[in-house]
Amino acid sequence: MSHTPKKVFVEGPISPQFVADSIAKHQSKTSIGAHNIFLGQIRADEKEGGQVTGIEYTAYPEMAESVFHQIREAAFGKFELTCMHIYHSLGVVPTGEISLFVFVSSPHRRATFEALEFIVEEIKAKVPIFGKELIGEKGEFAWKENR
Amino acid sequence: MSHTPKKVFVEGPISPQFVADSIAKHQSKTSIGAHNIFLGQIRADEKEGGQVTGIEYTAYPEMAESVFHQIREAAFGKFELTCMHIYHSLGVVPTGEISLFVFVSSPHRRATFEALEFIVEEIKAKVPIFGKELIGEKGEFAWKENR
Amino acid sequence: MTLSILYFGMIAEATGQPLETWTSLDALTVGDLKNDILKKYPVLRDRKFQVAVNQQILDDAFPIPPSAEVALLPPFAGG
Amino acid sequence: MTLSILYFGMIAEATGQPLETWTSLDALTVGDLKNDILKKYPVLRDRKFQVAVNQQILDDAFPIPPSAEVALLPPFAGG
Repeated sequence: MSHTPKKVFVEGPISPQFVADSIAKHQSKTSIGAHNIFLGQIRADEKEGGQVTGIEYTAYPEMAESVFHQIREAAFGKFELTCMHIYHSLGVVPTGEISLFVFVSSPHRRATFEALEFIVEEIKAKVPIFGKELIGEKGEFAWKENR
Repeated sequence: MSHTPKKVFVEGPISPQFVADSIAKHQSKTSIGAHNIFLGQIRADEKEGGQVTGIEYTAYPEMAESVFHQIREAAFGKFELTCMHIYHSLGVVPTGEISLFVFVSSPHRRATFEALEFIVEEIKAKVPIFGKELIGEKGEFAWKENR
Repeated sequence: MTLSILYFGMIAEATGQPLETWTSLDALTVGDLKNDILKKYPVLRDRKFQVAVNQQILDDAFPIPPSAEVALLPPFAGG
Repeated sequence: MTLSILYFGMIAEATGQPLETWTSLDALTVGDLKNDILKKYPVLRDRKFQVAVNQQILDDAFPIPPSAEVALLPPFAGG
Protein backbone atom coordinates (compact mmCIF):
# COMPACT_ATOMS: atom_id res chain seq x y z
CA MET A 1 0.00 0.00 0.00
CA SER A 2 1.45 3.37 -0.95
CA HIS A 3 0.07 6.86 -0.35
CA THR A 4 1.12 10.15 -1.90
CA PRO A 5 3.36 12.14 0.43
CA LYS A 6 1.37 14.98 1.96
CA LYS A 7 2.39 18.41 3.09
CA VAL A 8 2.88 18.35 6.86
CA PHE A 9 4.53 21.65 7.75
CA VAL A 10 2.52 24.80 8.29
CA GLU A 11 3.92 28.23 9.15
CA GLY A 12 3.11 29.28 12.72
CA PRO A 13 0.38 27.89 15.04
CA ILE A 14 -2.42 25.53 14.01
CA SER A 15 -5.82 27.08 14.76
CA PRO A 16 -8.85 25.36 16.34
CA GLN A 17 -10.75 26.42 13.21
CA PHE A 18 -8.33 24.42 11.06
CA VAL A 19 -9.06 21.38 13.23
CA ALA A 20 -12.82 21.94 12.86
CA ASP A 21 -12.52 22.23 9.08
CA SER A 22 -10.57 18.94 8.97
CA ILE A 23 -13.26 17.19 11.01
CA ALA A 24 -16.05 18.60 8.82
CA LYS A 25 -14.33 17.27 5.66
CA HIS A 26 -14.66 13.72 7.02
CA GLN A 27 -18.41 13.79 7.55
CA SER A 28 -19.04 12.62 3.98
CA LYS A 29 -16.91 9.49 4.64
CA THR A 30 -19.67 7.37 6.13
CA SER A 31 -17.56 4.25 6.67
CA ILE A 32 -15.85 6.13 9.52
CA GLY A 33 -17.09 5.33 13.03
CA ALA A 34 -14.29 6.81 15.15
CA HIS A 35 -11.94 9.78 14.97
CA ASN A 36 -9.03 10.31 17.31
CA ILE A 37 -7.13 13.60 17.47
CA PHE A 38 -3.91 14.55 19.22
CA LEU A 39 -2.97 18.20 19.70
CA GLY A 40 0.36 19.39 21.08
CA GLN A 41 0.05 22.76 22.86
CA ILE A 42 2.94 24.99 24.02
CA ARG A 43 3.29 25.12 27.81
CA ALA A 44 4.37 28.23 29.76
CA ASP A 45 6.97 26.28 31.75
CA GLU A 46 9.03 28.13 34.36
CA LYS A 47 12.75 28.16 33.53
CA GLU A 48 15.80 29.92 34.90
CA GLY A 49 15.46 33.36 33.34
CA GLY A 50 11.66 33.37 33.23
CA GLN A 51 8.64 31.78 31.68
CA VAL A 52 8.53 30.08 28.28
CA THR A 53 6.69 32.45 25.89
CA GLY A 54 6.80 30.19 22.84
CA ILE A 55 8.82 27.69 20.83
CA GLU A 56 10.56 28.45 17.56
CA TYR A 57 10.59 25.32 15.40
CA THR A 58 13.03 24.55 12.61
CA ALA A 59 13.50 21.31 10.69
CA TYR A 60 15.60 19.46 8.17
CA PRO A 61 12.61 19.68 5.86
CA GLU A 62 13.45 17.13 3.13
CA MET A 63 14.37 14.43 5.64
CA ALA A 64 11.44 15.34 7.90
CA GLU A 65 8.91 14.99 5.06
CA SER A 66 10.46 11.65 4.15
CA VAL A 67 10.27 10.37 7.75
CA PHE A 68 6.66 11.61 8.07
CA HIS A 69 5.87 9.64 4.93
CA GLN A 70 7.50 6.48 6.37
CA ILE A 71 5.49 6.89 9.58
CA ARG A 72 2.27 7.26 7.54
CA GLU A 73 3.02 4.13 5.52
CA ALA A 74 3.90 2.14 8.66
CA ALA A 75 0.67 3.23 10.39
CA PHE A 76 -1.51 2.37 7.36
CA GLY A 77 0.23 -1.03 7.27
CA LYS A 78 -0.25 -1.80 10.96
CA PHE A 79 -3.74 -0.43 11.65
CA GLU A 80 -7.11 -0.44 9.86
CA LEU A 81 -7.31 3.28 9.10
CA THR A 82 -9.59 5.13 6.71
CA CYS A 83 -7.71 8.45 6.93
CA MET A 84 -4.62 9.93 8.55
CA HIS A 85 -3.46 13.55 8.67
CA ILE A 86 -0.40 15.06 10.31
CA TYR A 87 0.35 18.79 10.59
CA HIS A 88 3.32 20.35 12.38
CA SER A 89 4.24 24.00 12.83
CA LEU A 90 7.46 25.69 11.74
CA GLY A 91 8.52 29.12 13.03
CA VAL A 92 7.31 30.64 16.30
CA VAL A 93 4.33 29.12 18.15
CA PRO A 94 3.37 31.16 21.25
CA THR A 95 2.40 29.46 24.54
CA GLY A 96 -1.17 28.19 24.57
CA GLU A 97 -1.16 27.62 20.82
CA ILE A 98 -1.05 24.34 18.92
CA SER A 99 2.09 23.05 17.15
CA LEU A 100 1.13 19.44 16.32
CA PHE A 101 -2.17 18.05 14.99
CA VAL A 102 -2.50 14.31 14.32
CA PHE A 103 -5.88 13.04 13.10
CA VAL A 104 -6.76 9.38 12.48
CA SER A 105 -10.10 7.87 11.43
CA SER A 106 -11.30 4.27 11.20
CA PRO A 107 -14.51 2.25 11.11
CA HIS A 108 -13.70 1.15 14.71
CA ARG A 109 -12.30 2.86 17.78
CA ARG A 110 -9.55 0.32 18.72
CA ALA A 111 -7.53 1.04 15.59
CA THR A 112 -7.67 4.79 16.22
CA PHE A 113 -6.32 4.52 19.78
CA GLU A 114 -3.41 2.29 18.78
CA ALA A 115 -2.58 4.24 15.63
CA LEU A 116 -2.68 7.69 17.25
CA GLU A 117 -0.29 6.74 20.04
CA PHE A 118 2.06 4.99 17.57
CA ILE A 119 2.15 8.01 15.25
CA VAL A 120 2.74 10.59 18.00
CA GLU A 121 5.56 8.55 19.58
CA GLU A 122 7.19 7.99 16.17
CA ILE A 123 7.05 11.71 15.38
CA LYS A 124 8.63 12.63 18.73
CA ALA A 125 11.41 10.05 18.30
CA LYS A 126 12.25 10.09 14.60
CA VAL A 127 11.44 13.36 12.84
CA PRO A 128 14.29 15.91 12.59
CA ILE A 129 12.47 18.90 14.07
CA PHE A 130 14.27 21.23 16.46
CA GLY A 131 12.76 23.56 19.05
CA LYS A 132 14.11 26.67 20.68
CA GLU A 133 12.18 27.59 23.82
CA LEU A 134 11.88 31.36 24.03
CA ILE A 135 12.21 32.47 27.65
CA GLY A 136 11.24 35.69 29.41
CA GLU A 137 11.39 39.14 27.86
CA LYS A 138 15.18 39.50 27.36
CA GLY A 139 15.71 37.20 24.41
CA GLU A 140 16.93 34.18 26.39
CA PHE A 141 16.31 30.70 25.06
CA ALA A 142 16.96 26.99 25.68
CA TRP A 143 16.99 24.07 23.25
CA LYS A 144 14.15 21.60 23.78
CA GLU A 145 14.73 17.84 23.77
CA ASN A 146 12.01 15.18 23.52
CA ARG A 147 11.88 12.35 26.04
CA MET B 1 -10.93 14.99 44.71
CA SER B 2 -14.47 15.86 43.69
CA HIS B 3 -15.72 17.74 40.65
CA THR B 4 -19.13 19.25 40.02
CA PRO B 5 -21.27 17.05 37.77
CA LYS B 6 -21.39 18.55 34.30
CA LYS B 7 -24.03 18.46 31.65
CA VAL B 8 -23.16 15.73 29.14
CA PHE B 9 -26.23 15.33 26.95
CA VAL B 10 -26.85 17.55 23.96
CA GLU B 11 -29.83 17.38 21.63
CA GLY B 12 -28.89 16.09 18.16
CA PRO B 13 -25.44 15.93 16.54
CA ILE B 14 -22.27 17.58 17.90
CA SER B 15 -20.83 20.01 15.34
CA PRO B 16 -17.15 20.40 14.37
CA GLN B 17 -17.55 24.07 15.37
CA PHE B 18 -18.49 23.01 18.91
CA VAL B 19 -15.26 20.97 19.03
CA ALA B 20 -13.24 23.97 17.79
CA ASP B 21 -14.81 26.25 20.41
CA SER B 22 -13.92 23.73 23.15
CA ILE B 23 -10.30 23.60 21.96
CA ALA B 24 -10.07 27.41 21.79
CA LYS B 25 -11.29 27.73 25.40
CA HIS B 26 -8.25 25.73 26.55
CA GLN B 27 -5.62 27.97 24.99
CA SER B 28 -5.49 30.20 28.08
CA LYS B 29 -4.60 27.15 30.23
CA THR B 30 -0.85 27.27 29.66
CA SER B 31 0.01 24.30 31.87
CA ILE B 32 -1.54 22.07 29.18
CA GLY B 33 0.91 20.38 26.79
CA ALA B 34 -1.31 17.73 25.20
CA HIS B 35 -4.95 17.40 24.20
CA ASN B 36 -6.54 14.15 23.07
CA ILE B 37 -9.98 14.02 21.48
CA PHE B 38 -12.25 11.10 20.61
CA LEU B 39 -15.20 11.57 18.27
CA GLY B 40 -17.81 8.90 17.56
CA GLN B 41 -19.33 9.28 14.09
CA ILE B 42 -22.41 7.47 12.74
CA ARG B 43 -21.56 4.89 10.05
CA ALA B 44 -23.78 4.14 7.03
CA ASP B 45 -23.58 0.36 7.63
CA GLU B 46 -25.40 -1.96 5.24
CA LYS B 47 -28.18 -3.95 6.95
CA GLU B 48 -30.98 -6.18 5.80
CA GLY B 49 -33.56 -3.65 4.63
CA GLY B 50 -31.05 -1.02 3.54
CA GLN B 51 -28.44 1.39 4.74
CA VAL B 52 -28.28 2.95 8.20
CA THR B 53 -29.38 6.59 7.85
CA GLY B 54 -28.87 7.57 11.48
CA ILE B 55 -29.16 6.52 15.11
CA GLU B 56 -31.85 7.67 17.51
CA TYR B 57 -30.40 7.82 21.02
CA THR B 58 -32.38 7.62 24.23
CA ALA B 59 -31.09 7.28 27.79
CA TYR B 60 -32.04 6.73 31.41
CA PRO B 61 -30.90 10.28 32.02
CA GLU B 62 -30.56 10.47 35.82
CA MET B 63 -28.58 7.21 36.01
CA ALA B 64 -26.53 8.14 32.92
CA GLU B 65 -25.49 11.50 34.40
CA SER B 66 -24.53 9.74 37.63
CA VAL B 67 -22.44 7.11 35.79
CA PHE B 68 -20.76 9.83 33.68
CA HIS B 69 -19.86 11.58 36.92
CA GLN B 70 -18.37 8.37 38.37
CA ILE B 71 -16.31 7.88 35.20
CA ARG B 72 -15.02 11.47 35.44
CA GLU B 73 -14.04 11.03 39.09
CA ALA B 74 -12.31 7.71 38.37
CA ALA B 75 -10.36 9.22 35.46
CA PHE B 76 -9.26 12.27 37.48
CA GLY B 77 -8.14 9.86 40.23
CA LYS B 78 -6.18 7.55 37.92
CA PHE B 79 -4.56 10.01 35.49
CA GLU B 80 -2.84 13.42 35.74
CA LEU B 81 -5.46 15.45 33.89
CA THR B 82 -5.92 19.22 33.74
CA CYS B 83 -9.35 19.06 32.08
CA MET B 84 -11.92 16.54 30.93
CA HIS B 85 -15.12 17.06 28.93
CA ILE B 86 -17.68 14.53 27.74
CA TYR B 87 -20.61 15.27 25.43
CA HIS B 88 -23.12 12.73 24.06
CA SER B 89 -26.07 13.22 21.74
CA LEU B 90 -29.69 12.38 22.44
CA GLY B 91 -32.30 12.16 19.69
CA VAL B 92 -31.54 11.50 16.04
CA VAL B 93 -27.96 11.78 14.76
CA PRO B 94 -27.74 11.26 10.96
CA THR B 95 -24.93 9.20 9.38
CA GLY B 96 -21.66 11.12 9.06
CA GLU B 97 -22.44 13.24 12.11
CA ILE B 98 -20.86 13.09 15.57
CA SER B 99 -22.64 11.61 18.60
CA LEU B 100 -19.82 11.39 21.17
CA PHE B 101 -17.08 13.92 21.97
CA VAL B 102 -14.54 13.14 24.70
CA PHE B 103 -11.79 15.70 25.34
CA VAL B 104 -8.91 15.30 27.82
CA SER B 105 -5.98 17.64 28.48
CA SER B 106 -2.81 17.22 30.53
CA PRO B 107 0.68 18.66 30.89
CA HIS B 108 1.99 15.44 29.27
CA ARG B 109 0.84 13.22 26.41
CA ARG B 110 0.99 9.80 28.19
CA ALA B 111 -1.80 10.68 30.59
CA THR B 112 -4.05 11.80 27.73
CA PHE B 113 -3.67 8.54 25.79
CA GLU B 114 -4.42 6.35 28.80
CA ALA B 115 -7.27 8.52 30.08
CA LEU B 116 -9.03 8.89 26.73
CA GLU B 117 -9.14 5.15 26.07
CA PHE B 118 -10.27 4.44 29.64
CA ILE B 119 -13.10 6.99 29.43
CA VAL B 120 -14.39 5.86 26.02
CA GLU B 121 -14.40 2.18 27.05
CA GLU B 122 -16.16 2.99 30.33
CA ILE B 123 -18.84 5.01 28.50
CA LYS B 124 -19.47 2.18 26.03
CA ALA B 125 -19.73 -0.42 28.81
CA LYS B 126 -21.47 1.35 31.68
CA VAL B 127 -23.68 4.27 30.63
CA PRO B 128 -27.40 3.47 30.07
CA ILE B 129 -27.73 4.92 26.58
CA PHE B 130 -29.78 3.10 23.97
CA GLY B 131 -29.53 3.38 20.20
CA LYS B 132 -32.05 2.64 17.48
CA GLU B 133 -30.40 2.32 14.08
CA LEU B 134 -32.70 3.83 11.46
CA ILE B 135 -32.55 1.76 8.27
CA GLY B 136 -33.53 2.56 4.69
CA GLU B 137 -36.45 4.74 3.67
CA LYS B 138 -39.37 2.62 4.94
CA GLY B 139 -39.10 3.24 8.68
CA GLU B 140 -37.25 0.01 9.53
CA PHE B 141 -34.89 -0.07 12.48
CA ALA B 142 -32.63 -2.30 14.59
CA TRP B 143 -31.41 -1.91 18.17
CA LYS B 144 -27.70 -1.29 18.47
CA GLU B 145 -25.53 -3.10 21.01
CA ASN B 146 -21.98 -2.12 22.04
CA ARG B 147 -19.22 -4.70 22.00
CA MET C 1 -44.72 -2.64 48.44
CA THR C 2 -45.15 -0.26 45.52
CA LEU C 3 -42.41 0.14 42.92
CA SER C 4 -41.92 2.37 39.89
CA ILE C 5 -40.72 0.36 36.93
CA LEU C 6 -39.02 2.07 33.98
CA TYR C 7 -38.59 0.40 30.59
CA PHE C 8 -36.06 1.59 28.01
CA GLY C 9 -35.20 1.02 24.36
CA MET C 10 -36.19 -2.37 22.97
CA ILE C 11 -37.70 -3.31 26.37
CA ALA C 12 -40.10 -0.36 26.29
CA GLU C 13 -40.91 -1.31 22.71
CA ALA C 14 -41.85 -4.81 23.92
CA THR C 15 -43.90 -3.74 26.96
CA GLY C 16 -45.61 -0.97 25.01
CA GLN C 17 -45.03 1.56 27.80
CA PRO C 18 -42.05 3.35 29.35
CA LEU C 19 -43.27 3.31 32.95
CA GLU C 20 -45.63 1.49 35.27
CA THR C 21 -46.43 1.26 38.95
CA TRP C 22 -45.99 -2.25 40.36
CA THR C 23 -47.65 -3.39 43.57
CA SER C 24 -46.70 -6.54 45.45
CA LEU C 25 -47.92 -7.88 48.79
CA ASP C 26 -44.62 -9.68 49.37
CA ALA C 27 -41.07 -8.43 49.68
CA LEU C 28 -39.24 -9.13 46.42
CA THR C 29 -35.69 -9.80 45.34
CA VAL C 30 -34.53 -8.63 41.92
CA GLY C 31 -34.93 -12.25 40.73
CA ASP C 32 -38.51 -12.45 42.07
CA LEU C 33 -39.49 -9.24 40.34
CA LYS C 34 -37.91 -10.37 37.05
CA ASN C 35 -39.99 -13.59 37.20
CA ASP C 36 -43.18 -11.62 37.82
CA ILE C 37 -42.42 -9.21 34.98
CA LEU C 38 -41.63 -12.09 32.59
CA LYS C 39 -45.01 -13.63 33.49
CA LYS C 40 -46.77 -10.40 32.55
CA TYR C 41 -44.62 -9.83 29.41
CA PRO C 42 -43.56 -13.24 28.03
CA VAL C 43 -42.07 -11.42 25.00
CA LEU C 44 -39.24 -10.25 27.29
CA ARG C 45 -37.98 -13.84 27.75
CA ASP C 46 -35.80 -13.61 24.66
CA ARG C 47 -34.59 -10.04 25.23
CA LYS C 48 -31.35 -9.26 27.03
CA PHE C 49 -31.62 -6.79 29.91
CA GLN C 50 -30.06 -5.80 33.22
CA VAL C 51 -31.97 -4.51 36.24
CA ALA C 52 -31.08 -1.26 38.01
CA VAL C 53 -32.57 -0.53 41.45
CA ASN C 54 -32.35 3.13 42.39
CA GLN C 55 -29.86 3.56 39.52
CA GLN C 56 -27.54 0.72 40.61
CA ILE C 57 -27.27 -2.44 38.51
CA LEU C 58 -27.90 -5.37 40.85
CA ASP C 59 -28.09 -9.15 40.53
CA ASP C 60 -30.97 -11.51 41.23
CA ALA C 61 -30.27 -12.12 44.93
CA PHE C 62 -30.60 -8.46 45.93
CA PRO C 63 -33.74 -7.56 48.00
CA ILE C 64 -35.59 -4.57 46.57
CA PRO C 65 -36.27 -1.79 49.11
CA PRO C 66 -39.81 -0.35 49.37
CA SER C 67 -40.70 2.46 46.93
CA ALA C 68 -37.63 1.72 44.82
CA GLU C 69 -37.23 2.95 41.26
CA VAL C 70 -36.50 -0.14 39.17
CA ALA C 71 -35.29 0.08 35.56
CA LEU C 72 -35.04 -2.64 32.93
CA LEU C 73 -32.02 -1.75 30.78
CA PRO C 74 -31.42 -3.35 27.37
CA PRO C 75 -27.81 -3.52 26.01
CA PHE C 76 -26.00 -0.19 26.04
CA ALA C 77 -25.24 1.58 22.77
CA GLY C 78 -23.56 4.84 23.76
CA GLY C 79 -20.75 6.24 21.67
CA MET D 1 35.65 13.73 -2.05
CA THR D 2 33.44 16.79 -1.60
CA LEU D 3 30.55 16.72 0.85
CA SER D 4 27.78 19.15 1.77
CA ILE D 5 27.43 19.42 5.52
CA LEU D 6 24.25 20.78 7.08
CA TYR D 7 24.02 21.97 10.69
CA PHE D 8 20.74 22.35 12.58
CA GLY D 9 19.43 23.87 15.81
CA MET D 10 21.97 24.10 18.62
CA ILE D 11 24.65 22.61 16.32
CA ALA D 12 24.23 25.41 13.78
CA GLU D 13 24.31 27.86 16.68
CA ALA D 14 27.70 26.38 17.73
CA THR D 15 29.25 26.26 14.26
CA GLY D 16 27.92 29.70 13.38
CA GLN D 17 26.70 28.56 9.97
CA PRO D 18 23.96 26.24 8.66
CA LEU D 19 25.90 24.78 5.73
CA GLU D 20 29.44 24.23 4.49
CA THR D 21 31.25 22.35 1.76
CA TRP D 22 33.76 19.83 3.09
CA THR D 23 36.64 18.50 0.98
CA SER D 24 38.70 15.45 1.89
CA LEU D 25 41.45 13.67 -0.06
CA ASP D 26 40.63 10.38 1.70
CA ALA D 27 37.52 8.25 1.80
CA LEU D 28 35.77 8.82 5.14
CA THR D 29 33.52 6.83 7.43
CA VAL D 30 30.91 8.66 9.50
CA GLY D 31 33.27 8.30 12.49
CA ASP D 32 36.22 9.78 10.57
CA LEU D 33 34.15 12.77 9.48
CA LYS D 34 32.87 13.32 13.03
CA ASN D 35 36.48 13.42 14.30
CA ASP D 36 37.46 15.94 11.65
CA ILE D 37 34.45 18.12 12.40
CA LEU D 38 35.14 18.00 16.16
CA LYS D 39 38.72 19.12 15.44
CA LYS D 40 37.42 22.13 13.55
CA TYR D 41 34.63 22.88 16.08
CA PRO D 42 35.80 21.71 19.56
CA VAL D 43 32.65 23.31 21.05
CA LEU D 44 30.66 20.40 19.55
CA ARG D 45 32.41 17.87 21.86
CA ASP D 46 29.84 18.44 24.60
CA ARG D 47 26.80 18.64 22.32
CA LYS D 48 24.64 15.62 21.53
CA PHE D 49 24.02 14.93 17.85
CA GLN D 50 23.33 12.18 15.33
CA VAL D 51 24.67 12.07 11.77
CA ALA D 52 22.42 11.61 8.75
CA VAL D 53 23.97 10.73 5.38
CA ASN D 54 21.66 11.40 2.46
CA GLN D 55 18.80 11.69 5.02
CA GLN D 56 19.52 8.32 6.73
CA ILE D 57 20.81 8.26 10.30
CA LEU D 58 23.94 6.09 10.26
CA ASP D 59 26.52 4.98 12.80
CA ASP D 60 30.27 5.59 12.88
CA ALA D 61 31.35 2.56 10.84
CA PHE D 62 29.41 3.55 7.73
CA PRO D 63 31.51 4.71 4.73
CA ILE D 64 30.28 8.00 3.30
CA PRO D 65 29.64 7.92 -0.46
CA PRO D 66 31.13 10.70 -2.66
CA SER D 67 29.06 13.91 -2.94
CA ALA D 68 26.85 12.89 -0.01
CA GLU D 69 24.67 15.34 1.88
CA VAL D 70 25.62 14.97 5.53
CA ALA D 71 23.57 16.49 8.35
CA LEU D 72 24.44 16.94 12.04
CA LEU D 73 21.15 16.60 13.94
CA PRO D 74 20.78 17.71 17.56
CA PRO D 75 18.08 16.08 19.76
CA PHE D 76 14.62 16.11 18.21
CA ALA D 77 11.90 18.32 19.66
CA GLY D 78 8.88 17.82 17.41
CA GLY D 79 5.41 17.78 18.91
